Amino acid sequence: MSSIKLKVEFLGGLDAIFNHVREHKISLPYSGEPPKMSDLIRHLADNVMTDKKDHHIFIEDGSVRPGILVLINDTDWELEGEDEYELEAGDVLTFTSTLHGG
Amino acid sequence: MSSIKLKVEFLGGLDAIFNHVREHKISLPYSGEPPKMSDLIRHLADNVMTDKKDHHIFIEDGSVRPGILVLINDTDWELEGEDEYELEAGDVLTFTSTLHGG
Amino acid sequence: ETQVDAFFTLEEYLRYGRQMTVRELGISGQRKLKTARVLVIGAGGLGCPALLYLAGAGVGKLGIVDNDVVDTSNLHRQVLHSTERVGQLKCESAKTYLQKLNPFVEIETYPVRLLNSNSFAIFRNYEVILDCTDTPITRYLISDTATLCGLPVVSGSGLRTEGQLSILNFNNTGPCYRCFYPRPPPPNAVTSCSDGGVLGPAIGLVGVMMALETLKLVSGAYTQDNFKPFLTVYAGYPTQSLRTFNMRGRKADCKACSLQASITEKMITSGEINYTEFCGRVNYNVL
Amino acid sequence: ETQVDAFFTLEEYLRYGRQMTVRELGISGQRKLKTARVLVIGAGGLGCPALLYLAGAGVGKLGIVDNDVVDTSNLHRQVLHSTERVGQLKCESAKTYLQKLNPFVEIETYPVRLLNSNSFAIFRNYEVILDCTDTPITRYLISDTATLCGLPVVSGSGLRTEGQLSILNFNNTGPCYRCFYPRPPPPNAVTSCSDGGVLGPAIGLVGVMMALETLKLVSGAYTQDNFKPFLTVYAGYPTQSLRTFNMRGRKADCKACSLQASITEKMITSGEINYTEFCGRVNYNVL
Ligand SMILES: [Zn+2]
Ligand SMILES: [Zn+2]
Repeated sequence: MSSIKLKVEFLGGLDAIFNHVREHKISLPYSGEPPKMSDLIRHLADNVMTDKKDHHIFIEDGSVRPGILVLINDTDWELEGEDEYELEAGDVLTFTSTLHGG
Repeated sequence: MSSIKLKVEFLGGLDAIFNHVREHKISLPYSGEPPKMSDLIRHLADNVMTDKKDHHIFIEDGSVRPGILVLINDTDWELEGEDEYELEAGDVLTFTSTLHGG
Repeated sequence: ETQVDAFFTLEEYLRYGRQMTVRELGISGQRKLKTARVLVIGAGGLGCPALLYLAGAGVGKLGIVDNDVVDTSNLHRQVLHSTERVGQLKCESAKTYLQKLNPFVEIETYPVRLLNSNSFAIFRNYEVILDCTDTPITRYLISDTATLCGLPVVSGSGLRTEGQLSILNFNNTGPCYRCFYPRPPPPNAVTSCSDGGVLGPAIGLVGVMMALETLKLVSGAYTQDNFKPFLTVYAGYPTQSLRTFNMRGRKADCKACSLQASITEKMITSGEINYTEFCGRVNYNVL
Repeated sequence: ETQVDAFFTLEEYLRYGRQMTVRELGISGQRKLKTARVLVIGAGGLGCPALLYLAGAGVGKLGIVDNDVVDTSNLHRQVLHSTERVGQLKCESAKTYLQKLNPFVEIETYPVRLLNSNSFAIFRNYEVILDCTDTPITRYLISDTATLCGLPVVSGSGLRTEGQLSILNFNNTGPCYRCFYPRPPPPNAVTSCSDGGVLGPAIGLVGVMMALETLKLVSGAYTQDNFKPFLTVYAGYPTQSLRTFNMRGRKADCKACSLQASITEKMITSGEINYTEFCGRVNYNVL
């Protein structure tokens, strides 16, 4: 069992369901294949989220719910392969709620 | 003769005397001892400044003139040894004029 | 009024002199501002500061869409209204003040809710749209209408101590709101400033940023070559910060802006596209 | 006026409700705002937006120092003045509008130039000082006076498309202006907004940031433990950005704030310290 060290940020109020902490240092355990974004997202939902009843705020249909933007090293994850992106040590993963207030 | 690669930024209008370019990639040549901030400052004044008659805008009494802040990797150079700081490859050196307008 | 040249009177040169001397704008930028027509949708926490700086800068024509009236609870952040104007239409209250700030600006007010039935008729009189609204429903309508009209959108938003800023449909080649958000958020996840609260300066800062982005668009600072789709995120705490993220371009299958786009003006004006249904209604029982 | 509790009327709860629900401020922060006394020096490009958001937020007492009058060339960026008030004192023009925005705020105007002879008498009535001024001469005077009075300074500045923000003398342990700048810049290197030009939203953004920093100071967001000396730098172009630099603490030999400080109130009020001489005079022949 190896692990990979990552920095995970929750912005746009999303920190509220992750213990009100905006920046997390995550050590993501894995065996075999290097872990993907989908593995990190599952890990965050299962092990980092404060309260399981907030699951639907973060996850929908097995991935991040609409209205949450995901950035991989400051770049839209759509440009990086989304769920399939292979994580590298030191990556910065940012999750932010879209804000609608004006 | 070796050289060290650095990123140099000019903010607060200081880019005006460096060809109106805010971000420079500098390859600083040196021999023997690793170069210091004082070597970089001399190099910028001698080889990067557009017009020698602007020398006094950047330099006074052999160092950076009062009213210019110097940051080494986003930290006030006073905390890093000022002129005596030993440069490392990849360092980001920021020079910014103090602004006074209101 | 002494006319100095084909563009400006002496009074205008005096008024705009300090910004015309800024290289990034210049006299050429000031001329473009004078002929520019800019529509601001929402005269609230974002719209107030955006309007103040756009009117100050000398945009030729400003449109203001807002059917809401000034409420006491707005005044901590909607700083161009005032206590004596509580109960007045926000668009008229804004016009009253802005006209005093800069009588050279033509201001047109639209005391209506932006709807499928009126968005095209309003947008067609303008060149740049500022989205200063409060719900995804309106944000999709603004983006779809602007995209079909070929107009860029400066899009801002904020809540509590944070904010977001982007430019949509830049030059009819940049991504639109649907490219970023093909599916709307679940309605229960959407919080307005009235519900969730907001600090005045936090939302105000985003509005001021929107004004500068508009000046850039109008003066031609952004070009097809240098424009990269972005989302800038502001945080007020712990240290005030801005982060700019590189965003996707147009989605190949976007319903509004791609080559395969299926949305037409008629589908919007006829009500065939129902934004309220698309975004869903809040089910308060879930909470 | 229905009094709801010992602190606020119903009207105040309605007015400030949207910001009191923000966790970072809260009702406790709102109470501190109500008893706070904040002095804004300069009602220009920085002072106007700072004053708008501080008055909106409900600071108990606001002081405004400015002996200048409104000029047409100010209005593109000094958005709380207006065309009809050209020629009026800026501090009175500001008060007129701010009082309409929020009648709950007590506003005191000082239509004087800040000088060695009056700075202490004015500062002693306040808890936080905003430096929205235009020359190093005044910036040194403000910092020295505030340091000797034991007050923090929210210091902003801007020019063309850029800006800078810092907090000085935090909690009487943070660095002062002299710590950052022990020697003044050569006078020919100093450019004001009137001379060098400035974009309204660029300087406006810094003023809005100053308002938020003031809310943080008053509400206790900064503590002796979490405060780190900083300088935040704003750039409007090419992408709007903020960079925050970690700055030095107090200089061991600072003439104003260190244990070896030599500057006294008497040296300032008597004119023994001559800021104009210290900063030098512009020698236009050199240019
Ligand atoms: Zn699209
Ligand atoms: Zn000091």
